[in-house]
Amino acid sequence: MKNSFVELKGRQRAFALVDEGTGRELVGPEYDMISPHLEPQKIVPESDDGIILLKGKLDGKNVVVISIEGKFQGGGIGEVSGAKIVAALEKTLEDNKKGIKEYPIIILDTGGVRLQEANYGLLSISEIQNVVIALKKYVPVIGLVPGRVGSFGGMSITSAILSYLITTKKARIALNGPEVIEQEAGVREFDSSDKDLIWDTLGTRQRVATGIADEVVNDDIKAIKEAISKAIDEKKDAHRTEKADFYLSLLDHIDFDKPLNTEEYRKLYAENKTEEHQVPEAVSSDKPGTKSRGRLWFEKLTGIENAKSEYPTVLHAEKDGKEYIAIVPDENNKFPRVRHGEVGLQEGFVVSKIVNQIIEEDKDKEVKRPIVLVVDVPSQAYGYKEELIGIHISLASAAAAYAKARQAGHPVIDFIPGDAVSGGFLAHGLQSNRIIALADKSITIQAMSKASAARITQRTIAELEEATKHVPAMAYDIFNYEKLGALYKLVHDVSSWDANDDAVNEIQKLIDEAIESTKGKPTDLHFRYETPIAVESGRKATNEMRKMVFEQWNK
Amino acid sequence: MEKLHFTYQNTKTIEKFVHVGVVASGDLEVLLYPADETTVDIVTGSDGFKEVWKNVLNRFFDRYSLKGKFIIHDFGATPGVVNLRLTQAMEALNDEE
Amino acid sequence: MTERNWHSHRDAKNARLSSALSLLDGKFAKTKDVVKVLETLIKPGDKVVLEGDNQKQASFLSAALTKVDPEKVHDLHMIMSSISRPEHLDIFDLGVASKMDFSFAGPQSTRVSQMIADGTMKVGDIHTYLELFGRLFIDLIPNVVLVAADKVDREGNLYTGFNTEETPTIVEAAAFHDGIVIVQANEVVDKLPRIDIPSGWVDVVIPADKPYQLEPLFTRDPQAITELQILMGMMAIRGIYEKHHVQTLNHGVGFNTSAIELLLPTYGEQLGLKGKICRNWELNPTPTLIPAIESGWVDSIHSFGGEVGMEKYIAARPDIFFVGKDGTMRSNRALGQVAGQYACDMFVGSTLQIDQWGNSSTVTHGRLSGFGGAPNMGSNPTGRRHSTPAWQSLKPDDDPLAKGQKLVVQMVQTFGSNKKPVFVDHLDAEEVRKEAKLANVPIMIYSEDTTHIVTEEGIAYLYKTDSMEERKAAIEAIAGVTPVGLRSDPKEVKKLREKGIVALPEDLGVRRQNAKRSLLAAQTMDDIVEWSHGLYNPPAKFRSWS
Amino acid sequence: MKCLWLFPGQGGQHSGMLEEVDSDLKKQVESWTNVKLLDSEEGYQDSQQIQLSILLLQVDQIDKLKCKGWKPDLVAGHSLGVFGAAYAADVIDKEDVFKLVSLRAKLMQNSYPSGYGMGVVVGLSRSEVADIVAKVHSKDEPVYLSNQNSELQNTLSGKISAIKESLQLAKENGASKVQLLRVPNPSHSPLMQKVAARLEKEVGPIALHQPQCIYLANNNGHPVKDVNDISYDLANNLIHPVFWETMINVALEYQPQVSIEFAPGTAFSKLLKAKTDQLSIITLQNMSVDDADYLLNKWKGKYND
Repeated sequence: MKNSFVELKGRQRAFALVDEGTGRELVGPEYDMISPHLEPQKIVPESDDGIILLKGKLDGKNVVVISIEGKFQGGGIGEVSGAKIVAALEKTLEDNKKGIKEYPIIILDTGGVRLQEANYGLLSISEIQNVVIALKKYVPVIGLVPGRVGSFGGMSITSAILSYLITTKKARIALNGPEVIEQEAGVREFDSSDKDLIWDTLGTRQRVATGIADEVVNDDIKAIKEAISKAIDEKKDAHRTEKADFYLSLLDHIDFDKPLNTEEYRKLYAENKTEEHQVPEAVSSDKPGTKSRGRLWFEKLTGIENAKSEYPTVLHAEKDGKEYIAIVPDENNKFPRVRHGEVGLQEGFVVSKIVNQIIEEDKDKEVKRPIVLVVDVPSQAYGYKEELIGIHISLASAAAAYAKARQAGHPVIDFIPGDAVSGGFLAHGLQSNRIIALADKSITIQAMSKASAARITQRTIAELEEATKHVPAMAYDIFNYEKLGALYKLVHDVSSWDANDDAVNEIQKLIDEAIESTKGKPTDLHFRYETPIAVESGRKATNEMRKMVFEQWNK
Repeated sequence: MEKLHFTYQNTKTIEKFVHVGVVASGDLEVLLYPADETTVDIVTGSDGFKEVWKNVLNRFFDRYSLKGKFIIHDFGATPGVVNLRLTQAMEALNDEE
Repeated sequence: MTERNWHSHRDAKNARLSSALSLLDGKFAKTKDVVKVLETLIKPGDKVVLEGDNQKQASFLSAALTKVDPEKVHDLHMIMSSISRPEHLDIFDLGVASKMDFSFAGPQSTRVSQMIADGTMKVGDIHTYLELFGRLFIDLIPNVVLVAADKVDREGNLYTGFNTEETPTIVEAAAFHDGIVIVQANEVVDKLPRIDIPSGWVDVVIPADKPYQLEPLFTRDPQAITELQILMGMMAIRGIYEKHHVQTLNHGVGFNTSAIELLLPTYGEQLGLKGKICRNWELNPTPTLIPAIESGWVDSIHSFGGEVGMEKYIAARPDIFFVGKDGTMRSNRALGQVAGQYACDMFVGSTLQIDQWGNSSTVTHGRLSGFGGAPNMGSNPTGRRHSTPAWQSLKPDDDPLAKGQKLVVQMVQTFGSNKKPVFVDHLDAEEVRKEAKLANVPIMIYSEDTTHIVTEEGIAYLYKTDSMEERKAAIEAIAGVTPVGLRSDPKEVKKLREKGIVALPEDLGVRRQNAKRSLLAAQTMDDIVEWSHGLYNPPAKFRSWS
Repeated sequence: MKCLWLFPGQGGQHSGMLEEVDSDLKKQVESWTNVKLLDSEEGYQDSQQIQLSILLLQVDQIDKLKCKGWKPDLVAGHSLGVFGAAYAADVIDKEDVFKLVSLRAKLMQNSYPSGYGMGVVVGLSRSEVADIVAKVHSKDEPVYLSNQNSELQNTLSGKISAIKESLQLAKENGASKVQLLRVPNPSHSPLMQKVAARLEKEVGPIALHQPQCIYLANNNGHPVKDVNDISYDLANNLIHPVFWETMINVALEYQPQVSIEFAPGTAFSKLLKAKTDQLSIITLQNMSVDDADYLLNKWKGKYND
């Protein structure tokens, strides 16, 4: 008889993966390290904040198991839970650097960002992704999506970054859940009541056939352990975020105005031939592109008028030894879901091409070229085909490229004159070592639109707005965002739509200062934990959790 | 959400920390620490059930007079599920490590 | 003095059939003529049985009955084991029918309540299945019966196959007392797989426009089984099945019993109970029993009715089920009810309310549902004289003439899904009797018949109690924090535990921490399909998406 | 495909909700009733604005759906929602229904200038609440058990002081939530007798038609098919509780496959979801009529065998 893994709760799952008697839980429930952000919103917390951290052995190998409890708040990642994961992965990295082999295993049963701690969730997830990328140089980072919740949202972007993804057929994997797509793009885009359609599209059979997951195993503890152990032994790596040319070639052959079903897509995927794609710099033109804050500032900062690019939504150019990259709207784009500046399939892959090329070009240079991200992304693209093809891989490719660049020594600097929302921000912005933002009321910075967040968390918009008053991470504005402590600088005398010469000069200066500030500093994302605001309040719970994990790491 | 606090005069000393349950819909977690006084601190997602909680705890402690500090995070469990988790915690006290 | 006409019924029947001759080709009428046929053959005031149980419905005929002219056909006295479809009541709105005798009205219980209250429907009695079937041969002998068959041959022989259920009983009551038998058939064929009802009993056959409605009523998705149900199942297996050596039994429908079925191959196996308990069943073919069957627990199963999706599996397991030479099961509700009441040592069921004395009912305010077969299965047949260990084990040892007793087990959680107490001082049924002016309080299972109650707190062995006071105390001890349970005195509980009248999990050696979903032999419908070697084919609404 | 149409009453109105409404229809309504519909927060402080705007929104959606060939098999309206329901069942003509509701709103507004209203009790059964009301109610302190919104959610109507006392008692007796509602009338209680009598007079001369589908009546939860029963409900539902729970239970016994909840609001869809998984549910608050049409066409194949 089979011994179900899926039926187990998060803690039992973690213990089930390690050899009998070898598991040791770190920062367990007895420490009652609850999220400080839930009770103010009248939500019941959990003593482990939904993350179970275990050190133990699997077939004699040292493993670190991170198990997300899908039953608590849908497995959403908040500040405390995120910090727990990051701290554990950082210690694992440290040990591996020291030559102590330790293999991280992440059990993903998660809706992604915990919407009740929205901006903390985004920060945490970007930090998880950063460490995963660093770790992959030493050991494979194995992901397991057993199912019930499955893997959604920002953690699906993470799943694409992991070395190898094992699933059961009880799981689904996607960036945006069908309900959110229905809310954002209408029921004709994705009917969230159509379970057949959902499972046919997001279920793991389709996912494994189209490169989104690597292996479907039976829902049986033994089978799952064997699969993980084998993946570690064989150092499996799907290199999922290194397939930009493959996907760009695929996208060349798909007509986004026509329907595409799962079967047709499987065939396209199987027959796709990878062609090399080039992404030349943006050039001046006589026709203005679709207006946006991002485009405005990109053009001002690079001096390119009416910037035009082969990929109309992605602009990049080198100016004064700095590489500027922006994702911009294009009202006539052939991908309907990115026409307002959303980060879609093509955008992520194109950005990853640009960034990886810079890394490659500067490979042997002592001083690495700074990369400046002009951030104005209203969200990721919400669409059926986006999910079918796997938009999270695209976003992951961009995020991974930025993280690699930073880890290689490139200063990666955000300049935020526009929106910074959700998966769009994770792909294009959150892997930077310094964030500069304008103190402008027009800026939205969040994990999900109010309408969707209300629908998913089953609250009214009024209740949601009430919550933002108590919890800064729930808010949608840059002023509350500053309270989280992640900003390098909030610029008060420049407004988003007014890029006059003085303003541009000031921003240029700040960017240079920010670049300067990274010199001789670690290439990780710790800056965010160490600003005065972060230490005082913004990341207090993060820092506490980090301390506890570090203390308990070697008992 | 509502926070409730109860104290009891219980007799049976406990030796170790135990934890059962999960804060899932219709479920709860119970944290039980050794302590000299018996206190029960509850955070519950369902308002208006103070009387029911009191009844559940009275009945439980009538049968198992455990002395310790209880912390309960409840996500709308029925009295039956609450009693299940409490009695599971009681059982876990007797488990070998 | 003129001699009495001793065959007036036969004459009347012949007269009716003659007047319908123009509509008939032999026994066969055309689909489109169904309304005319009914208008011709049914007379005002007739007693009419309309086949409708909780699974299979003569839906073509019931729809046709709503279209007859109430000028021609009115004031019918309907006799139905189950009021399931809206048109079963629409005929009362239309004036076609005015009186009803029935057993079960779950799917239409609100409207039934309304119609009784406003006088649209007069109720004869709310019966148990066996009472209703029995009365078809005593004082509710039908003038016309409307039934459903899968297939009919050119002679008018019927094949009812898997879902034979109560068709033979209904037909027999009419066919041998000059009632008219009208059959809707899914299909007319040259040769039947087997004959379930001979053509000689049949008067009129009408091919239906579409197959009769069939509901997978007894299927429970294991995905929805909770830890509390598993705990209760573990207690029942230890504290009742094992303790009383129960070999022959009937399970009511529900998640509690599904949990037990799925615990047999795991928990039951651990206890070494295979072959010792649960061997012979009267039961609808519930998919959740498949793992136990496949693991060798079950010797035989006789069924009241079929269950959608189980056809192929049953055909492949003729050693276990009652299967014709043609390979399909034959069910029979009347014989099943007899077997369930008389031949089984135990009935396990559930309910919505139990009162302080131990009476239980599923009738609540505004919903007059009736009980179907539960009161048959859930009562002690006092004429029984089995020598089985289970029956004997309930025999009091202080009376030389004492006899055994049937185990009637109620399994409930102390609070319902609406967070309202299941244990109450007074059943809603008491009020409902007044509102609906019923002769009897609609109690499903009487206290005196109830031998055990299982809740998440423990088991009350009611059969061991000496007095009503003790019985009440035993119920209070396991009634949780319901108003009834709150009266429980801890000292009294201790005494009852010592006397073995109340058992908590620890008294039974049941570890609550083991009550986990992973203990179920199947956790999803997919798992059941796998256990069945792909022979079970779950209906669409039970598809597990994966 | 059997379809249940649900029409909410007051409560869900919000500024901007009439944006998608056919502008000609809106103009027509304004000229029929002599009320300029503001569709703003300030506007929705006024009972007539609320009632007319909700009805307009519903009638507009009904017209659009019918234009696409959809019609109901069952209609159920809650309080004000009965008018949308009656219109959807082809019982009352457009002009008549707006004029009637306009008058109804005005009468209600003037009936109890202050001191009267409604409250809600969650977590107690109807009979438990009835016991509490019986304890508090008196001639000087009238309070009545009014709407039955769901098994464990019932409202009270009457004098505010008596409602408050009842709510307090309910809380002490285990209600999980009690709340005074922002309703300025003791609706759905005998205290509305005067308004109902006047409405009865007004409904009299209106030419009403036999319903084209089953209509679930507020005043007793019965399924009715006769125009006289509906006429009674339209005029008199204010003096009876709305037996919503019963209406829905009855509606479900007719075994519909699809439900459509008209705007504004989503509460009834949520209640239905909690009750049954055998229903495909459309909530027009969350989607356009075109989207609903897309879903209905998609489901038609599934349900018409």
